[in-house]
Amino acid sequence: MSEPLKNTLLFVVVGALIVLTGFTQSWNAAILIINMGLISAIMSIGVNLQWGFAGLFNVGVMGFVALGGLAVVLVSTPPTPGAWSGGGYGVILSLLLGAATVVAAVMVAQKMPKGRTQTFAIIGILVVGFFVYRAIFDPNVASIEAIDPAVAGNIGGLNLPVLFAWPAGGLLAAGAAWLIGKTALGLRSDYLAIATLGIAEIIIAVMKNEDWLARGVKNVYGIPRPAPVVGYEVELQQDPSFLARAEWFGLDPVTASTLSVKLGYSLLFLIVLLVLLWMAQMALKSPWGRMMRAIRDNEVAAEAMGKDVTRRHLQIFVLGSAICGIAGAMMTTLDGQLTPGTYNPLRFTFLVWVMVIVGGSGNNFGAVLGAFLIWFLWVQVEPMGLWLMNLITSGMPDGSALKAHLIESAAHMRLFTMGLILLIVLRFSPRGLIPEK
Amino acid sequence: DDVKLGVLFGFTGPIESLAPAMGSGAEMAMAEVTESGKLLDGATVTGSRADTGCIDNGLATSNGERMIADGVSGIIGGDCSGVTGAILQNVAIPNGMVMISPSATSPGLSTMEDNGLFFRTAPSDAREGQVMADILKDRGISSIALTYTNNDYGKGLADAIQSSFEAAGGEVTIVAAHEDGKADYSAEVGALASAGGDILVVAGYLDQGGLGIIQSALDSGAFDTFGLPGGMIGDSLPSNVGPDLNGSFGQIAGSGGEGAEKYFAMAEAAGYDGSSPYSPESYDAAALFMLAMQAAGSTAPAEYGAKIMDVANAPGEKIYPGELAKGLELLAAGQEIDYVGASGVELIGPGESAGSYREIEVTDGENKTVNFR
Amino acid sequence: MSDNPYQDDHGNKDASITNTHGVGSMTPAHRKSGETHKVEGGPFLIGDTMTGGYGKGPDILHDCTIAVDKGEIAVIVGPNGAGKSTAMKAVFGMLDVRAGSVRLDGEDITNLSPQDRVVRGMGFVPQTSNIFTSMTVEENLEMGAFIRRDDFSDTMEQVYDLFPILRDKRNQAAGELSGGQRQQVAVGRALMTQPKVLMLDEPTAGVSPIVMDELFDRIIEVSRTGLPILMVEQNARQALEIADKGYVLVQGRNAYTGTGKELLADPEVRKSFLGG
Amino acid sequence: MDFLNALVALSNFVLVPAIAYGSQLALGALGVTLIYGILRFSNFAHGDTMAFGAMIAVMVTWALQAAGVSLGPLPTALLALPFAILGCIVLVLVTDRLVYRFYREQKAKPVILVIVSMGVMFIMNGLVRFIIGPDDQRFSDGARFLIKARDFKAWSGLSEGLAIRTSQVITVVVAVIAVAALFWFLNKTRTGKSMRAYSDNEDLALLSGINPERVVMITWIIVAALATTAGVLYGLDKSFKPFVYFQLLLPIFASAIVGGLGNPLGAIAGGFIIAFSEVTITYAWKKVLTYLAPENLEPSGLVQFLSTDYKFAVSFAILLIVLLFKPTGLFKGKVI
Amino acid sequence: MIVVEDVHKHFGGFHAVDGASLEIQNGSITGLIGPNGAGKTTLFNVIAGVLPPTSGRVFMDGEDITGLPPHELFHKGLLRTFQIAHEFSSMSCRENLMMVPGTQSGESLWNTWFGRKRIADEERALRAKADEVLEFLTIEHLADHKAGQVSGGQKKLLELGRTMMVDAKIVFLDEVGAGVNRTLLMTIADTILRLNKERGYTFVVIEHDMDFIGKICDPVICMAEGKVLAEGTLDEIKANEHVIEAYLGTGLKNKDKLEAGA
Ligand SMILES: Nc1ncnc2c1ncn2[C@@H]1O[C@H](COP(=O)(O)OP(=O)(O)OP(=O)(O)O)[C@@H](O)[C@H]1O
Ligand SMILES: Nc1ncnc2c1ncn2[C@@H]1O[C@H](COP(=O)(O)OP(=O)(O)OP(=O)(O)O)[C@@H](O)[C@H]1O
Ligand SMILES: [Mg+2]
Ligand SMILES: [Mg+2]
Repeated sequence: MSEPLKNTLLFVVVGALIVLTGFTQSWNAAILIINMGLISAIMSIGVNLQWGFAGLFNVGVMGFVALGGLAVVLVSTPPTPGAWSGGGYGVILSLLLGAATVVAAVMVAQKMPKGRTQTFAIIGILVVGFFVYRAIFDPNVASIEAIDPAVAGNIGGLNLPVLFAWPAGGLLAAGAAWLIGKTALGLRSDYLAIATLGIAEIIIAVMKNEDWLARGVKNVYGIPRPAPVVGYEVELQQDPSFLARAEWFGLDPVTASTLSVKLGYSLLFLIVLLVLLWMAQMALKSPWGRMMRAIRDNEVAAEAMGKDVTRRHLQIFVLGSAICGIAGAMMTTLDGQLTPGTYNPLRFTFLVWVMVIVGGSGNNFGAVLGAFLIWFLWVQVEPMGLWLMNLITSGMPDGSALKAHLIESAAHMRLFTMGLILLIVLRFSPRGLIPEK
Repeated sequence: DDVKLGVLFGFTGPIESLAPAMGSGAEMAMAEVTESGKLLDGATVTGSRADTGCIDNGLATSNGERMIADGVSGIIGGDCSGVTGAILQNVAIPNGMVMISPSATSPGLSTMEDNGLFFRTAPSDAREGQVMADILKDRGISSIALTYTNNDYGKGLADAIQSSFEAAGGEVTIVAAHEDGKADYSAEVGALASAGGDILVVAGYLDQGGLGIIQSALDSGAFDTFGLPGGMIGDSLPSNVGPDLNGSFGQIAGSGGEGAEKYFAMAEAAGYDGSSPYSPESYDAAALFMLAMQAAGSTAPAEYGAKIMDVANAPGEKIYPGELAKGLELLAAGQEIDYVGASGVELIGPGESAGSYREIEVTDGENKTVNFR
Repeated sequence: MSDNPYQDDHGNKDASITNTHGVGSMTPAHRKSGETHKVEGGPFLIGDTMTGGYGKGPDILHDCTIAVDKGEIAVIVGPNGAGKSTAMKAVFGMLDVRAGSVRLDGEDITNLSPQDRVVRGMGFVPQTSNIFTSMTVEENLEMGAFIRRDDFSDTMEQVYDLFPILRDKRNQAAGELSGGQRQQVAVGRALMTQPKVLMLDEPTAGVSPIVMDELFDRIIEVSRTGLPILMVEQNARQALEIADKGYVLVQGRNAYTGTGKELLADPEVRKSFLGG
Repeated sequence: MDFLNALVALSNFVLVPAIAYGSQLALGALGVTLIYGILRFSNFAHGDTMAFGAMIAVMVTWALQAAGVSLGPLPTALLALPFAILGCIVLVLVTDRLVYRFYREQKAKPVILVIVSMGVMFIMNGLVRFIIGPDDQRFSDGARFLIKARDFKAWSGLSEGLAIRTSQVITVVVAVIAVAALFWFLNKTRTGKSMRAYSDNEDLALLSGINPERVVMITWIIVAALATTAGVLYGLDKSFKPFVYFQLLLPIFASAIVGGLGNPLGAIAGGFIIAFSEVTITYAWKKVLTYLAPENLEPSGLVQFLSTDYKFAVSFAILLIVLLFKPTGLFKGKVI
Repeated sequence: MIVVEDVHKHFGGFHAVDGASLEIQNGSITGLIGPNGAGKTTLFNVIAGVLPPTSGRVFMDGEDITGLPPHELFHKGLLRTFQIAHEFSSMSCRENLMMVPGTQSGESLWNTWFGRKRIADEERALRAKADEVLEFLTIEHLADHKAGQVSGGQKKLLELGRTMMVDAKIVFLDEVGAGVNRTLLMTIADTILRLNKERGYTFVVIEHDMDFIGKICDPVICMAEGKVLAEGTLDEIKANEHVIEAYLGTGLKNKDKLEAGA
């Protein structure tokens, strides 16, 4: 079978699985899988850019996705009345001071001659800076968090349309990635993986504990939707023109409204995916892509041939992370809420990795395919597992402990299956379902 | 005919250890009704389980959609407040589906625009904070150290306890979060001990970080007595910690011992731990659905949704666990009922439960109810 | 991207997840030893009309024969990529010999695993990374004697007598030694098994003339103890000068065979392989 | 007297817990570091291997308890430990046979093995929950304390208590024994040296007659033993809960890397550094300073550098600082 | 002209380069020899920007280039090849050459999306140039082969070819000879001479092979223990007692004995 035919066939199979869901379960369920699949595909493209094209092992995807979510709150929610005057500026000031302290310490480390004076200078700057920072930061934060803590207690956002939050999420993630990359990629031996693993946890810790920022673990509910493309079901169900159209399609108002909202999201997500896919493909097939391949093949030689390897690695790390940030912002928009407690590495880092590896690292289309397939399974393995367990246990007497245990454990089949699929693909098609050319 | 109810809990993820007993609770209520044959001309009720992952919005909404597709008439869930919000906004409201959460206690959910579709059998944190402050005052405690599990439940509850207690003139020496499922709590306990206080109030979960904190605090002699909010009340705590816990006290939602004790006995007979957190609330959530359906004479959410408040609150005859058949009969006869259930259900306003509280003290290694509030 | 999909690491260099230090590249043709049988006559060690290649890849050796007899030094020369190292690996059992055979001391050992060949008395010093850099000189020698269960302190003394500098540096990490000293450790390690035949792959690559001479001197001394030596050399002229037997390999085939002197005298060989 | 009180308070809340926690991390990090040094990849499934080993220990302990076997003041789990280690060895060897060996034969790049270990992590994650369920399980018995805080107060007359748990002592003792045995094994025995040789240079090890598969097998056996021991000790000290072991992975990795990946000594040092930094930097020094400071100068605040919410951040900040100044970790160079 | 001024490079307490000073004239082919561990490669790495020196300076045409990273030196016309060929193995030989020039507009991401016309023009020119170089090296038939799959010697030629894609001023060759067959080595020597004559490249060559050095190098610098031991024409060096003692030696001691024994 020729390459393109095989690849098309793979996409058709995954598409068919989703369509089957539509017929056997509901179209709402199917389109929801598509929507999350689209978001996952964007995340996979980001990770694929880093791993597939530059060999950067980012196990902190979760952190960048979460930052994207944070951006949504900071951009699209209304500002909390009184928060800015009541401490917002103070917080910003203290953060700037904190940053200045670090910059000063780094400058001293670079500029001053090495020796004991330098060490004392650095420690001195850091200690003084830390206490000044805390002295301004703490009271201001306390006053922001005191504003109506049950429903607010944060500085709120800019009240802009939520679509602006998507690029903003990318920027926020890119900024964080730049900082991480600057530190970790600059290390003599590369320690990116463990740095990202840790920093992702730190990002989540900050989002959970800094209530002034986005309410921390108290969550932000009711994030606006990207109107007018995506409306509100309840409003649609009362809109006569919509009802008329629904009738024309032969759908009942509830189904029609839920479908229309989901399709609205699908449309937006698809546009983003296509744009990013196009950009990734174009970059890849250009001299830029050739240079990246050269760096991947042999860093030392590429460096000697005038390519600034560290800068290029930083560039691609920032880009990939930004894409994850965009996906994170889109996901938070789809959820309609920011819940920092939901970010967990198994789901947001390792699962995305499974998507990339299963799909085919180094191939953007592979990453997209992997994302859809794995997301489909992530959602559907559980009912399949339950069905399987029911089948296995059908012969057992009711009330037997084993039967109860097996049925109860069906949910854990999901993790198991993901691992199994990863291993099987790695074993028999080590470059993924759609390998790099 | 068959009525399907969705059971949407986090069977995997951080509270995976609580979810099974919650699921069993809900399903026990369904089995009870099915056996009675009294619901709407002898309808059978079956539960359809699905996972929220507790913290996976994407999975939770997908599974929510699947349930709708399955044709459920109501959803018992979600469990963690985060996913509950996501399911509510993205699945329940758009589809006009009624949801009763047994465990999402975040005040944020109360203010959400829910079109009258969202209820919960667990009381919101604000109320519990007040109750706890009262108990602390009555016991003559003047200063507390406070630690909470770092999620919306813990945080909200800690805020409520702190503000109520300080309003009543008490001192909170430190408020420190702890993460559930972490490796080690020495650092937290060290900080709490250093700050000091008459007792340590642990707004956490009894088989999660909360247990770790108490164990570690007792071991190091940092605190002898603990304040135990609802998430910490359960048989496993005294049995796991041992006699050192004697003298600690707290409260848990629940009217009188009667309903709860009955429920625990029923659960024990059915072979699971009814005292596991939110298991009683789950039973009640399922029961409310079926009673409201009976009252409305319909399984359509739009119709029975309005009846939920009616069956849950006075006036009417009080209904306890195991008496669902009686409740159904009364409703069929057109009479009013006041469902009390295992957790002392009382719904106030949109999506909130008022609930009364049992004051608990640990004596001789057992949770003893010493008072009702 | 390599052709083996399992070796495609996308240029990953992340030291926090992968340790690339000392990764091996050799794959034994037989993990478990197969049959051996007696064969009459022939040289002490011979790779006879060997044909084979790496993994499932194409044949690299084509009817290639190399042999060495007791008390001899046999030298293999040839252009880069001719298959010299490959031939050595084939003799040592690191390569699937698809046709032909390997015989040692009157026994067909084609189906033996490399470990068992060590036990039968073959010592091999590979071309690169031929010492344990993080271990001391003495530990390196001990590892050479890994298969021996008897007391090997005598042999160690012999090695120290042969390479006196190593005795001084016995407790130093081998990685800290100079290039020439490292090669001595490498040869010493191979001698520790008390091999019946010693195989060296380019022992003098990249060493200075003075060290090269020193190494050749040592090799000659070792050979005087009666130990047959089979070696690959790029410094072909010097090597052929001390060789009893010479093989010129080209593209996996025997191009010329003769005594060292014959090959040195052959104008064709001189022109094509010895740089005039 | 105040000085003694300060000292006891510090020991009770910082030193003793940090030493115990540090030993647990060190044992975990040793396993990670051995795999890294010899099999050349970071094993993401290590946390779940620990969970698996501990799970078997829990089940055997239950069986022993049910049979009425006990060790007196010591926890029965110690008796179960050898069985658990055996079970865990079987698991890792089967995994190696079914999964990893294939990639070794293909001469796969180490990073492929890292990805493979992710798959194994998912599978073990599911497996453990499938078998024992996700719940918290208690299995410790015997005497809980060596010294109780109250007894100590009564004995010493100080106002601060010092508590030392049996499990803490056992943890430290077992860790010391395990580490000493491992060092002796690696540096003095023939097999141990062959493992170091393999780690140093696979090809040359092969040429010296060392059987690579045997080295790999022994490595897995040691790793399984270490992982089970760490898992059981951790479970005895706290409680057994599958989810927690996955969470332990991060501090374990941090420990191994701070010390210098691949270096056993580093793993131990790293474990203690991470444990101590987590506990001390987020410790509220108020109590200690109150004892030490003169009458009127007692601190008003908590004197806490960072709130405990960020203790994770502390271990990672330390990790990054160490890497910035010593890119290969504290004990660089010698691997294994 | 490269001037190395009193360069030291210490690894911990070990002084790998210990006060080396030397000059490399434009247009020359300078040989760098010395015993193993003399610090040749280390000095070379210091000049090429791979390692920062502990102290000392390096100048190129009067400009201080000490500690500049390799990619910046590349843009100044300082190129290097590697002892073990560092080809880009998954790319074709032509691509190996095409990737070299440093000021390609197609290497900016922005242009890959919005400057596609310009890239296409540049690529055409690059391709022509690469083919020309391949022809010069007599490996034009390998243009579309993956570089990872050509022979070792051809890889070395490809390395040399990369230096021809841009206007290199000075090229550093690290042990081109080690493990390279004699005949091929002489071909490489010829190519080096041609590049030196036809294009005016300056070469610095580390090598242990005296024939090779003799064929192309003038002058020759001998290093020992991190310092420059001697400097001059090859004949001068060969006659230098210190060099003989430290490096060249006096030939095999056992040779006659072997022959006598045989
Ligand atoms: N591990 C391997 N897998 C596949 N092919 C290989 C491997 N090692 C070498 N080859 C190929 O086998 C051929 C012969 O290589 P070999 O190393 O035997 O050459 P050689 O004569 O020793 O050359 P040199 O003088 O450069 O050492 C070459 O084409 C090489 O590319
Ligand atoms: N990164 C390093 N760390 C420690 N020591 C080093 C390092 N690099 C080189 N050395 C030491 O510095 C000395 C000089 O090494 P260098 O590679 O420069 O020698 P060389 O003259 O190129 O020798 P050869 O001819 O063998 O290549 C050697 O003793 C070497 O062990
Ligand atoms: Mg070779
Ligand atoms: Mg060198």
